[in-house]
Amino acid sequence: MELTGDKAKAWLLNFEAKIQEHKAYLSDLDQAIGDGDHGSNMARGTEAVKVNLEKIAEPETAEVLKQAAMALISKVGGASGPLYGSAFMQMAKTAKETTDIHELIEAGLEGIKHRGKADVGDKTMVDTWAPVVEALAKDALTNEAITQAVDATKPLKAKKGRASYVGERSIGALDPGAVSSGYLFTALVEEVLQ
Amino acid sequence: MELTGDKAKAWLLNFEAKIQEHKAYLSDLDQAIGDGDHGSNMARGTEAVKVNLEKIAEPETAEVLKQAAMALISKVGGASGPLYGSAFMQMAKTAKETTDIHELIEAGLEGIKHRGKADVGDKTMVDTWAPVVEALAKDALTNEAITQAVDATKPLKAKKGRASYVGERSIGALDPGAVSSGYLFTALVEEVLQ
Amino acid sequence: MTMGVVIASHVDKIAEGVYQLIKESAPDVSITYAGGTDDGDVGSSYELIEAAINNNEADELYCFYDLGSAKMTLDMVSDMSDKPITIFDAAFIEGAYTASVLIQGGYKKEEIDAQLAPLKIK
Amino acid sequence: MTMGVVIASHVDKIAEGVYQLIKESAPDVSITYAGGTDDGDVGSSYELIEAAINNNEADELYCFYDLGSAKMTLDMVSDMSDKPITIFDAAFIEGAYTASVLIQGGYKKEEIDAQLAPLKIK
Ligand SMILES: Nc1ncnc2c1ncn2[C@@H]1O[C@H](COP(=O)(O)OP(=O)(O)O)[C@@H](O)[C@H]1O
Ligand SMILES: Nc1ncnc2c1ncn2[C@@H]1O[C@H](COP(=O)(O)OP(=O)(O)O)[C@@H](O)[C@H]1O
Ligand SMILES: [Mg+2]
Ligand SMILES: [Mg+2]
Ligand SMILES: [Mg+2]
Ligand SMILES: [Mg+2]
Repeated sequence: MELTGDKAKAWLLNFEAKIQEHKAYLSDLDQAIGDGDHGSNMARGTEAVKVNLEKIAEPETAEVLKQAAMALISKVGGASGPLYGSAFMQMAKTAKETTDIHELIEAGLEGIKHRGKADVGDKTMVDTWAPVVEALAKDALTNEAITQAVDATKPLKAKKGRASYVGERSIGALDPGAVSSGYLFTALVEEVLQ
Repeated sequence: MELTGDKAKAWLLNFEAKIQEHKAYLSDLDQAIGDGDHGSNMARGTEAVKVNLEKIAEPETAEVLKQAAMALISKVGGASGPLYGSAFMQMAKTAKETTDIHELIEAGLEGIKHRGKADVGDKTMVDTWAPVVEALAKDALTNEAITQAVDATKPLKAKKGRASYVGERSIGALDPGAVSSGYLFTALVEEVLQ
Repeated sequence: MTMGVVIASHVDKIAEGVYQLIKESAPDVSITYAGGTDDGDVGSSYELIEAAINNNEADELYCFYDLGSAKMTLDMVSDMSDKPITIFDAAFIEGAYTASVLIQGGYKKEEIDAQLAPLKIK
Repeated sequence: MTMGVVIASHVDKIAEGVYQLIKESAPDVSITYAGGTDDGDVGSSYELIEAAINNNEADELYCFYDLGSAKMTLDMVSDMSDKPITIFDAAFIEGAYTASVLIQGGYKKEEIDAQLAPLKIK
């Protein structure tokens, strides 16, 4: 499946809407095991993405992804800023070679891993991205698969980011970045894959 | 030799005058191996000592020493505050038992060591106080002995306080706290021992 | 026994800022702070540190400091105080953050001490 | 090759305060800082950290950060910058103070790195 410029833009605007809708929930999740700002961070960041994208009249995939990266890098303010920012920056670079969705999201995952040094099982957004990449490889990304990946962060003990400070006490809580990544991929299913 | 209340007061007022006179020099010494505030710290502290002592009409040794301690503890603002403060507090306590100068200064040295955990040779004020205590034990405290102790801090490498950060580079410099302690004991010679 | 955190810095802005940083992740922990001299200069103040210790609502206090002379002042205040006070020679901000978050998480003293041990650098 | 220090904190007051603390003992070292988000909230800002790196007059930079997300932002800026930049996983204030004082003292890179090694806690 190809990610055209128009679809990329629709995807990210849908993501923005979902983040705004669940802003308080994301911050509540972050309050439990972090500092309680993931919702407002992502709301600020995706709002800036929206502003950047609305300026683009004829969207081109790499440019859309790059504008999203720049907005997230400069406006999020938390760890999720450089992480999502690196993901979209890698996707933008890759989009110059291919617009295949699986390859793009895989590049995004590499960007996150490069920046945050987290692995699968560390209870971070990587735990959403990695199974999504696998599902996309088999052309089998569904909302159920996404929910399953997100929920699977619950029993994990956080090993990266602020949640790692609470150690054992992070067990049983959803990872906020995994949840916001879930919205990103639900938006992808809605705007691009369906 | 006994430290009467009047002599104690005269001693500390003389010390204050010496500190004010050499304020800039003490700060310069501290700029070389520390943060450049020892002169202003001690000036502020001894100024407060003076204010406290001037309120005492009939000086009593323990009370004079205690007032000095309180002023130094609350007004110096640098490491020398708790150090000189602990010295005078120990002296004030000891003065309830004896006003023998050797025993008082020895108690002061113990106060400094308890607070700062420094030993002889660490390039601190202890390197002035320790030889002074020895000289007092032999009733042989002179200005020469004081100068010799102070100067002997030059070749040492700082192991405590801010100067310890510059390590090797502290070698060759006088320790500011050793120098200010030198003034304290020169004032003692002038007002009490002579 | 509730546990609280005391922050002692040489600079008023650092103390306030560390408080701000930590409160976000430990909103229910009693955290008090003292920074700089009475006049707002760089240094430490017996009165301000004493007030931070007295005003802390917890039964038992974990204290963190930036440089050695704030430790000596903490020591003096601690000698005069009845509260159980532990002064940690840990990385200042990282130690205070770790302790606060763990107290917020309801961890026991032994567990907190174990987490702080690798942060000891002074 | 002159060496400079960059301070990156999650809080503007902490960054300013650390600068104030360090400048007293390292008046001749180029020290720049960035704290908080663009809006002055707790967090980190790419623009502010980039500016702190660009505005530092030294040829080679030693960077210190308080919590991990400031490190990631430093990392990103460093990827984009031509200056030689080392990000130290050292105790934040203690590491920045040590490095600055040693640079002020004219120590060489190897000696400074050796002094910073025991402060590594992240
Ligand atoms: N090193 C890391 N690698 C991958 N993801 C991380 C890492 N650190 C944090 N995260 C993600 O970032 C989320 C928190 O983001 P946010 O609250 O915006 O930042 P902050 O923790 O700086 O306040 C976490 O829930 C986690 O998913
Ligand atoms: N641990 C210590 N034990 C004894 N003396 C010390 C110690 N630390 C510092 N000093 C003394 O304090 C002096 C510095 O005092 P000052 O400049 O007023 O404080 P600060 O270093 O906090 O700025 C040093 O020159 C040294 O003599
Ligand atoms: Mg957060
Ligand atoms: Mg945050
Ligand atoms: Mg000083
Ligand atoms: Mg000082």
